[in-house]
Amino acid sequence: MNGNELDDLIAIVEKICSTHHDRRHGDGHLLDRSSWQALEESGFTLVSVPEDAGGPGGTMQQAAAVLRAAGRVGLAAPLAETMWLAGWLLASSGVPVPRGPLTAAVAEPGEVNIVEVNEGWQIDGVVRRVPWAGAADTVVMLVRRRSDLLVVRLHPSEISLRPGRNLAGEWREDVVCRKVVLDRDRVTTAGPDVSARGFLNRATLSRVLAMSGAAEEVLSVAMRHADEREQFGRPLAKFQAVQHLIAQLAGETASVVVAGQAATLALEQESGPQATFAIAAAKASASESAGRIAAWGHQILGAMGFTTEHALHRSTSRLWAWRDEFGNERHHRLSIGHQALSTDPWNLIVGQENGRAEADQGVS
Amino acid sequence: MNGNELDDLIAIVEKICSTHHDRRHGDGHLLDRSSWQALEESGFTLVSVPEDAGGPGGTMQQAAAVLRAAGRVGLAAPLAETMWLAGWLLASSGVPVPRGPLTAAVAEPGEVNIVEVNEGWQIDGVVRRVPWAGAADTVVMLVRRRSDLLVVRLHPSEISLRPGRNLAGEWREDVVCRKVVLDRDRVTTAGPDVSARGFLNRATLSRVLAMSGAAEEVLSVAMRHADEREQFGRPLAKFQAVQHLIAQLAGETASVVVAGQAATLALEQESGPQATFAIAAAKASASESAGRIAAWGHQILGAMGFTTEHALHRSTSRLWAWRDEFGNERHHRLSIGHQALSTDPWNLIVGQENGRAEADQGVS
Amino acid sequence: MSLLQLSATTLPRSADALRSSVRGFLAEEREQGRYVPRCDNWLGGIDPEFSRRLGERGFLGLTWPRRYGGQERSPLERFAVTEELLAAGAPVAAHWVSDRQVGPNLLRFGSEDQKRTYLPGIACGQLLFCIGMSEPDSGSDLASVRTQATRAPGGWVVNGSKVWTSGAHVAQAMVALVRTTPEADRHDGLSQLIVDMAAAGVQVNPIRSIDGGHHFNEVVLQDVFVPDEHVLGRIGDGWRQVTSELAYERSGPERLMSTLPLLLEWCKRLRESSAPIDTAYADAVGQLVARCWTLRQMSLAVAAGLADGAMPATEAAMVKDLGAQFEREVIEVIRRHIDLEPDAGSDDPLTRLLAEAILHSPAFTLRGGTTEILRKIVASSLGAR
Amino acid sequence: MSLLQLSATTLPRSADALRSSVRGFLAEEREQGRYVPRCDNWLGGIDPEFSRRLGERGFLGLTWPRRYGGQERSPLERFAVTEELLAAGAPVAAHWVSDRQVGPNLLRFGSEDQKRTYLPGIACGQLLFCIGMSEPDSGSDLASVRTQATRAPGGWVVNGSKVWTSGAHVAQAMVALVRTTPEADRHDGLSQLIVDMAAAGVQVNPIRSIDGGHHFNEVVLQDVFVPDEHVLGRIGDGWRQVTSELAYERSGPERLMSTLPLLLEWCKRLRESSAPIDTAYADAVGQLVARCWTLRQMSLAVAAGLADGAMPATEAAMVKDLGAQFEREVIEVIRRHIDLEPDAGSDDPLTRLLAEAILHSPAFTLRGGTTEILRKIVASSLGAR
Repeated sequence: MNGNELDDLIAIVEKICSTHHDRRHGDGHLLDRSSWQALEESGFTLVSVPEDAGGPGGTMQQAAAVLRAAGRVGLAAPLAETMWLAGWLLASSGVPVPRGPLTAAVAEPGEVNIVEVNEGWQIDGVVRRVPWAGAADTVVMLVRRRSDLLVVRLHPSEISLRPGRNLAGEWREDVVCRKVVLDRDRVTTAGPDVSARGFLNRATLSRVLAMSGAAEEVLSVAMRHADEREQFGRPLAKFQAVQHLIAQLAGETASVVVAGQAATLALEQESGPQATFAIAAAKASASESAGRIAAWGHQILGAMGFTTEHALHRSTSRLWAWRDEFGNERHHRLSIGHQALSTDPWNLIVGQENGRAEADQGVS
Repeated sequence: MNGNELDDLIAIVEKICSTHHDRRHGDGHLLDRSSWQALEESGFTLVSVPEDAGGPGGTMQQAAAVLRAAGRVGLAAPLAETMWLAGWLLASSGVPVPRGPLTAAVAEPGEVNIVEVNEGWQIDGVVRRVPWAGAADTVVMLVRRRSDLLVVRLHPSEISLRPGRNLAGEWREDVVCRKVVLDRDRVTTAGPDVSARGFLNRATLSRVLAMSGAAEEVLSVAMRHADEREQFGRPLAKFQAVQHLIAQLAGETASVVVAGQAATLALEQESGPQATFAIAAAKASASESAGRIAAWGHQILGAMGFTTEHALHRSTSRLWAWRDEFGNERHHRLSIGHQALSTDPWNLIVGQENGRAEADQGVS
Repeated sequence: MSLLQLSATTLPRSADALRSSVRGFLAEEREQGRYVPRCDNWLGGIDPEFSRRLGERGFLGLTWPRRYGGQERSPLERFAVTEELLAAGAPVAAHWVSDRQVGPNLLRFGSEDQKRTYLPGIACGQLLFCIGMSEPDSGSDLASVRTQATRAPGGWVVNGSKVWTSGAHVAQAMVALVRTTPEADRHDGLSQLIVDMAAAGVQVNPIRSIDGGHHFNEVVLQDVFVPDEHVLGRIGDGWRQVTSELAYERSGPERLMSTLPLLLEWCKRLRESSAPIDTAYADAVGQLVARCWTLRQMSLAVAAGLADGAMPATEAAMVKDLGAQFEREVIEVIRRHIDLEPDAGSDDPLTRLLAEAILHSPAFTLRGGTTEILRKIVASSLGAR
Repeated sequence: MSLLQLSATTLPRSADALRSSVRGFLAEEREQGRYVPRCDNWLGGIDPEFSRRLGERGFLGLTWPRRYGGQERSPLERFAVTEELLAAGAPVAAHWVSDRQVGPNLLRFGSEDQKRTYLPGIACGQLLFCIGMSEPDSGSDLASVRTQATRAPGGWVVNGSKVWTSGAHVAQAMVALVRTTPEADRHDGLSQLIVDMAAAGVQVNPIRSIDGGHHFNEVVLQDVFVPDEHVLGRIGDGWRQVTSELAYERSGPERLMSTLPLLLEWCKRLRESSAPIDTAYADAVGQLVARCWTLRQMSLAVAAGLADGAMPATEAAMVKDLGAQFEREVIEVIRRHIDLEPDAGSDDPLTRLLAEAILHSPAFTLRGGTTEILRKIVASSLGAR
């Protein structure tokens, strides 16, 4: 699928969401059920989940394009969590993926304890700030037990939630399991391709992709405003200072878009250290850009963008929230820095394993 | 002395330097002897050194104004080192201050070893990057010996120099003493007001003051250029982007000027931790501003400012050099940070000792 | 000659005592659970009861003549009180513009009657004003004001609407910039009127900010009658009055301290932690503290200039421009260093303060003169125009 | 529809082998002491011998047809070679514009004769071109070019002067933008001529940069005769030719890598240190490496677009704008973290590289389109004009 086809895909998802957007419930305060249903009916909630696991199939790049589109419209629903995290975890572990909104989380060591009991499994612990936990039909949890990695499915009745929201009003609750006993079939050994690192990589990348869409939306809102509004008798777009802001906004936006695409390509090629590096670099760079994009967008919009009535804050508040989720720029910089200083930073940047290729003797 | 009188003082020093500036030898590559002599004859090389020590007297604020003026013209001579460091060290320790350019340095613990020998003292060691060492008639060195602090006077014949320059071409040589034997009268116990910390505070502040002058010069060069040059048929100054650069340049410049003044006031009031904090804050802030000021100045000047023929680089290269001398911003930020986290940062900012004053019962 | 006219200064010793007083008051308020420190509280912290208690203790109208309820303190003493209130994140928004702008404006331009009528009420924290300047579509271009005052027997009839009027929903009166001579030049036709918010035809509609708070309002004026004695100064002087106060409005410590409560809370957290201080934290704290010190010195230098009778409008614009950048820098530096996701509903003060600060941050470079306006003023006064 | 047309891509496997080759060559050069890595060496590192050796090994004219001395490699393979030369701080300045701009321009616009005459010489590193665009007083306004070419029998007589012509003192020929139709519109009257630097009337005066180096020149042309066969393409096509190459000129990895040798040297220093890595250093390195990775992906995406026949001039302008900022960021971040005063004469590589980088830094946001020009291009292409 080339760039144009991906653009078409993005346009379709945008169209669905803008047609079905539930304005009453939107704005992040509750799940946007109408958009969700429309997307689900069109098969967009499980892109890249293979058909034998209940999905429509599709490439990672297609899934990435859908997540970018969801970021543009500020979809108030756990699309990344369903398609890209829970769907992937289940499908990779041989479990069919159910319909409906899902979420997923990895339990940090020590956070959640799981033991075998007579009836099946007993799970106990708290996982902090699980995205959309209160909106999910199933919470899929990746838990380590000795040397095993287990995929646990929890239903809303089995957990309690401690409230939490991100700056965009999206649900980020703590999931509390108090000695919950589950049937055997609710716990599966994770598939061979699944790891906590792999989960976090996907989660991190999902926020880069979402930010790339939100950034594009800020750019487009800002451009429209600059075009339509006048000040001192001239359209804003005529002011050199506004032109500079728009150009800078566009540059940073492009950097987030390309970072998301490039990290997706890297993950598509392999899920090892090169992908981990690329995703960390993309998130570090995108999180840094996100703050600038939000600030410049608001600067162009002026006081108007500062009200809940204007659409701008739906994108900027998501940028502010997502830049910190699954590691802010410092978090990823530290890991990149340690990686770069234990090997050759230039090889990391160009994606070259040391000694990957023999010198080409064919030159000249 | 109020602000206007200080401004007059600055104007006089600027006038002297521009009248006598030795263009052949200037530009930092060698000592500007003509300016030096003219300043010395007018009594400006020892401002704030008391009359009984051979100086003309004067307040710290007057000395600070002279250093700012020297920064404006980019005087290629050790004015701060003579007046504000060596002059102060000698005068405070009861030693008459000689005429001619001087320099001074504090030997870090372990760098320089001094022992009593039959004939007097033997001194051995290296002090790194002493400003203008090769141009000074005397190098005054502050050296710790057990619990004593000693002021040592070295003549050019007694030391050897390892070459070094800062980015402005100002001499920054390593001073090497190889078991130099000195007469008794060349070493004096430092006066009670002298400390290594106090010396470094003064040295650090001297660079803030010099930077404040250099920044003003960049601003004034940039304004003149924007006014005179045309592009796309309009004076540069008409472009909003250029106006923004000028305004930002002016703001950062003002911040350096005020920081230098405020730190001078703090040092005038006491030489303890409050002054240390104020000077560190001024240097941290000014060093940060210096890079912006240089960058914006060059941006306004365009390619022209990039040549040795244009005056701009005389100021910008000094900003680049001075921001790193006696601690760059990170050096001072770290000390401020540790200080702020061991006490109340807000009290530090407002210059309030904890519980300095009783509540005023007279209100209302 | 220096291009910039600023001289650093120090606060008088007498300010120390006043500072201690206000610290004592604030400690008492916090102990009694009367307020929780918040960021940007001079916009968001509307608490008329707090303002009243502050007035009772003599912390309002500090520099005004005693005969109008003031304390006849120096502007530099007031500086100390102001910065303490801001550092403490106290809810000072209800009286903020009354004390900062309206009072001084009444003193300079008001009639003796107006002074006697309004100033004592402001000084004791019981009378709250709001200021009606911006209008829909006017953006940064104040001279484009269209609210119309038409001559009527014994006064003026006002029609139009004002937006971004902070605190209009709690204020008893508004100083409104209106057009009194439609055919005149953009600047000459403007005047300031004191509008009774309880008057017939005044309607206040809330504008909700992206933090969910109600700070701003739209004020619709429909055939509102304003008697002649409520004209501030002379008809046609509105523009001069408005622009002359800008140096006061722009250089105050609130222009750099909106996010200081976040910084102080973070420092407290680090200080209370048992872990040794990471150099990265010391570096970050040092960066912010150093810059804050410098900008405060600039703000103080402008205050001293104003106290000496100068009108450092250019320098005030610089302080505001740099100050607003600093307010954002505080957020950006701190959020990078803490491993917390901002959440406005959190019980954890740091998490909550961070969320508040971020959601208020777009306003820092817009209110009281956008970045673009401020830079234009500075460049222009230096000759680039 | 997307506002921006960029798609990330990866280099073909074939680039790996080429990359290894150039690394081997560079290692050999360094081992033999033939060069010392420097910052901004694609401007400052003029070493015709090095260029010749590079040409001998087939690393120049990589994408050109074999019949003109090229290697018929893909532009993405060339990308790998280019970035390796830059990362290594190799002295590539002598041939830089010949290989990057002049060759491709000759291929697109040149006559068959011109191609056969010049391309093989460039590709083997023996023929060095310079480019004469800017003029005194023209600043960023290329269309204001005043160098005049007057018709003469069999050719043109050129009078005027060019400034900021890098490498003119070592070049054998110059592509000069000149005005061939004085009365025409600002753009239509321009043409590009190939000037023999040895021709009578050509005088090269050095312009010394603030780093003390001689990179730039003033080239004075006094009654210089240029035969008709040295007109590039058609008379009057100069503006179109010049602007069409901008995407090539602006998006290359050199637009973000001028200070990379400094970063790599610092990393080496930290890696070789026995002390454990301070978090502050890891943070700083991570910041720069992450940003470099992202901007390289952008540059690569533009290169891929160009290879596919698109003309992503807007995106190229963005890469250059962000790249120049990054080149400065490298300096600022590193200098804060090392306790060294930059000194261009130092024996210590890090101290010297830092000095070089700082002294070259003003040019980053001026050359190849100033920040102001680039932002205008971007905003304008998005509709803000």
